[in-house]
Amino acid sequence: MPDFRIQFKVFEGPMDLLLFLVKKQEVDICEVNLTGLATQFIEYVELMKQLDLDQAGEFIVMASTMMYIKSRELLPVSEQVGDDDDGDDGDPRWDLIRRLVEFKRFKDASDDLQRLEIEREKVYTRRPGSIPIDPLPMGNRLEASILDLVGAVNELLQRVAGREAAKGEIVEDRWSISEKIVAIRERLGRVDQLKFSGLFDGVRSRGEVVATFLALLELIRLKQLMATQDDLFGEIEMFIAPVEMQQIKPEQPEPVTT
Amino acid sequence: MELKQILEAIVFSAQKPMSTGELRTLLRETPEKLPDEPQTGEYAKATVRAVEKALEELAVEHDAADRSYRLACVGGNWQFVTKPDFAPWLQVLVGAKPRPPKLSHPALETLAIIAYRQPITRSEMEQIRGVTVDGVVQTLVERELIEVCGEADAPGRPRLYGTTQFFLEHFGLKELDELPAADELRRIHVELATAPADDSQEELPLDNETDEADDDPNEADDEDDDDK
Amino acid sequence: MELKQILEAIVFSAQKPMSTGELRTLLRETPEKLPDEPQTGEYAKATVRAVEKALEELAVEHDAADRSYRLACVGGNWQFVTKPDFAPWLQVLVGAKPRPPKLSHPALETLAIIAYRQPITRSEMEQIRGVTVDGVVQTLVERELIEVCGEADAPGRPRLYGTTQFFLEHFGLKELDELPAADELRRIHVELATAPADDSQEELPLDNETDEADDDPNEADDEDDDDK
Repeated sequence: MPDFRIQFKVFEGPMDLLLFLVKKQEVDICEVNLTGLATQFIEYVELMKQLDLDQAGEFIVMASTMMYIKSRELLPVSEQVGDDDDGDDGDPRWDLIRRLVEFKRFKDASDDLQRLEIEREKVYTRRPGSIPIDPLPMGNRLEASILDLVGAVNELLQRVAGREAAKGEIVEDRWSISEKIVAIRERLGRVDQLKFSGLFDGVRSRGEVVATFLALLELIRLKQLMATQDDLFGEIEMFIAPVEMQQIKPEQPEPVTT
Repeated sequence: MELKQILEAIVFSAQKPMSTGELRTLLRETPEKLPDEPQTGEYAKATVRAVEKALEELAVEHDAADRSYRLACVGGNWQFVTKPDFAPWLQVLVGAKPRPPKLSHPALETLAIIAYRQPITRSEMEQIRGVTVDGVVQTLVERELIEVCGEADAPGRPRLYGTTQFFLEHFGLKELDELPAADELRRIHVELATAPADDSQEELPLDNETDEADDDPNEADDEDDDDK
Repeated sequence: MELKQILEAIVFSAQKPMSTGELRTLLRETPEKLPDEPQTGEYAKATVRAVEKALEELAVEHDAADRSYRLACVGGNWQFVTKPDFAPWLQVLVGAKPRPPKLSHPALETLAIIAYRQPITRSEMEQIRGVTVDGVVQTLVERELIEVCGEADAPGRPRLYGTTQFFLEHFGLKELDELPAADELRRIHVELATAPADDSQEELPLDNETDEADDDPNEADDEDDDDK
């Protein structure tokens, strides 16, 4: 007897109980022995009344339907299939079966929903804290800053490296910074000023680019050379600094004919 | 540059899921707002359909790439989501998801009825479930899973209920048609409504299936696992 | 499940870039915090080296996949970033510039000097730039691109400045050695100081050509476009 009490608490209504009873018969819903089902259902409801359980109202309504079905002493359901001339619609048997089928489907559907709910809980949506744009290459920032010069140099280096790779030859890296210092000074001796971009035009190897650039930086650092810009984004131009501004004279290597 | 790639980059970077409408608007507005980026003009006239198609293709590509994440459409909004296998680490990383308590069985059952038969009145729900649904319906409304979506053309003009956008999100569904067995369950409504006497024949073959579907929810889970 | 996939899912979902150390900690803590997920134990003992290797492999995979985003290590922290081509749309998406205003020209110059020559004093910067740098240095400190990193062993013990972690992030660098031509440029100081006149043996027939110097700065730009 106490198990019944437990069972009642689990059933969420008469449909739930009916479905449980159908399952106990272990047959297809449409093959279920309705009379037996009705008998069992009424027994349960009687028990509920004895146990004085709440929420029995819905069960009692259903119980009256079951009693009506029972009282008609129905034939087994299977024999009724296809025999729809006397209007299944009003037949409480069919009505009940249909409701049971429908109810079971929704019960299954609610299991599916529960499965989806559990699955969804394991899924995390990407929500980046900020918009992660790849940092732009430095060369795309302000023109004519030292960082941009560096960026430009880097591009040159890559281009030269690509050229070397394409040719399949490796240019021997013989350029030194001191040589380039001399070369830049010489060129600036011939022209008053020189544009930054012009410095690298004939340069052939990565080593040479680096040497040229470092020479330039060093000349600027030693104030032998001045870099100016007409405007913020203008091309950098270089010229020899007035002698009095020059601090150190680097040792001059042997000049070379050009 | 392809439309597909642009959409991917946007959905990838967005801090919230994006609808095709929002994506299209963004494509249209970008050249207007950034006249210095002429290359963006090319994509300004992409139709919603083209956007949708591109996203669907992307989702297929990502599924094929079989990474730890995929592109998903939930409730009409596109988002990148991780696959369930990695949930433990992400739970430790971002903390457990702030979710209200799981839905009870009666709530889930009622919700299933509403989801498949919407718009639906309270008494129609009760007819199927065989019990009153007042409390449950209120809970579902409070949880914003369902909402009143009209009035039935019946005595007393009872309210009609339907599921919300949040319902789709809560269950990770793209649209209502993605509900499991939606074609069967949602069609029944029509059949019953239009030809109530008709379905005694049709019911039988379907019943076999339904009945054999025992209540083991793990079966479906296993199948899911195979997909991973 | 592979370590690689787990790391991918984590970096993918994290709201901030993740260091290898943080990732390793997360791998170790997950089975401790979630004893119900025994499968996570397997990865608890992954070494920093293993994590790093996995991430590097992932980055290569993503590069090969050639999507609109890639896995990048910025300032030692791993994150997925979208490629620059898509910046216009993302800029409109957030409704603002994705970055603070660009650094001024003098600020960039000073920053470059500091980056390549750190640690460096203010007067050394001024020596190179030929103007005072007070305001600029202050701006750079406020923008957290540089910071005081010591005192010079000189009269008045002037402060030494160096770049910050944020500097690396701002410029998308993994480490200082990734500065363009960093190895050569950062070494120059030493070379010049120790052997300034060392290498006068040979001179350059190339200088002739260099002199012809056409000033077309667009050349580099064109090549840039080809890369895209």
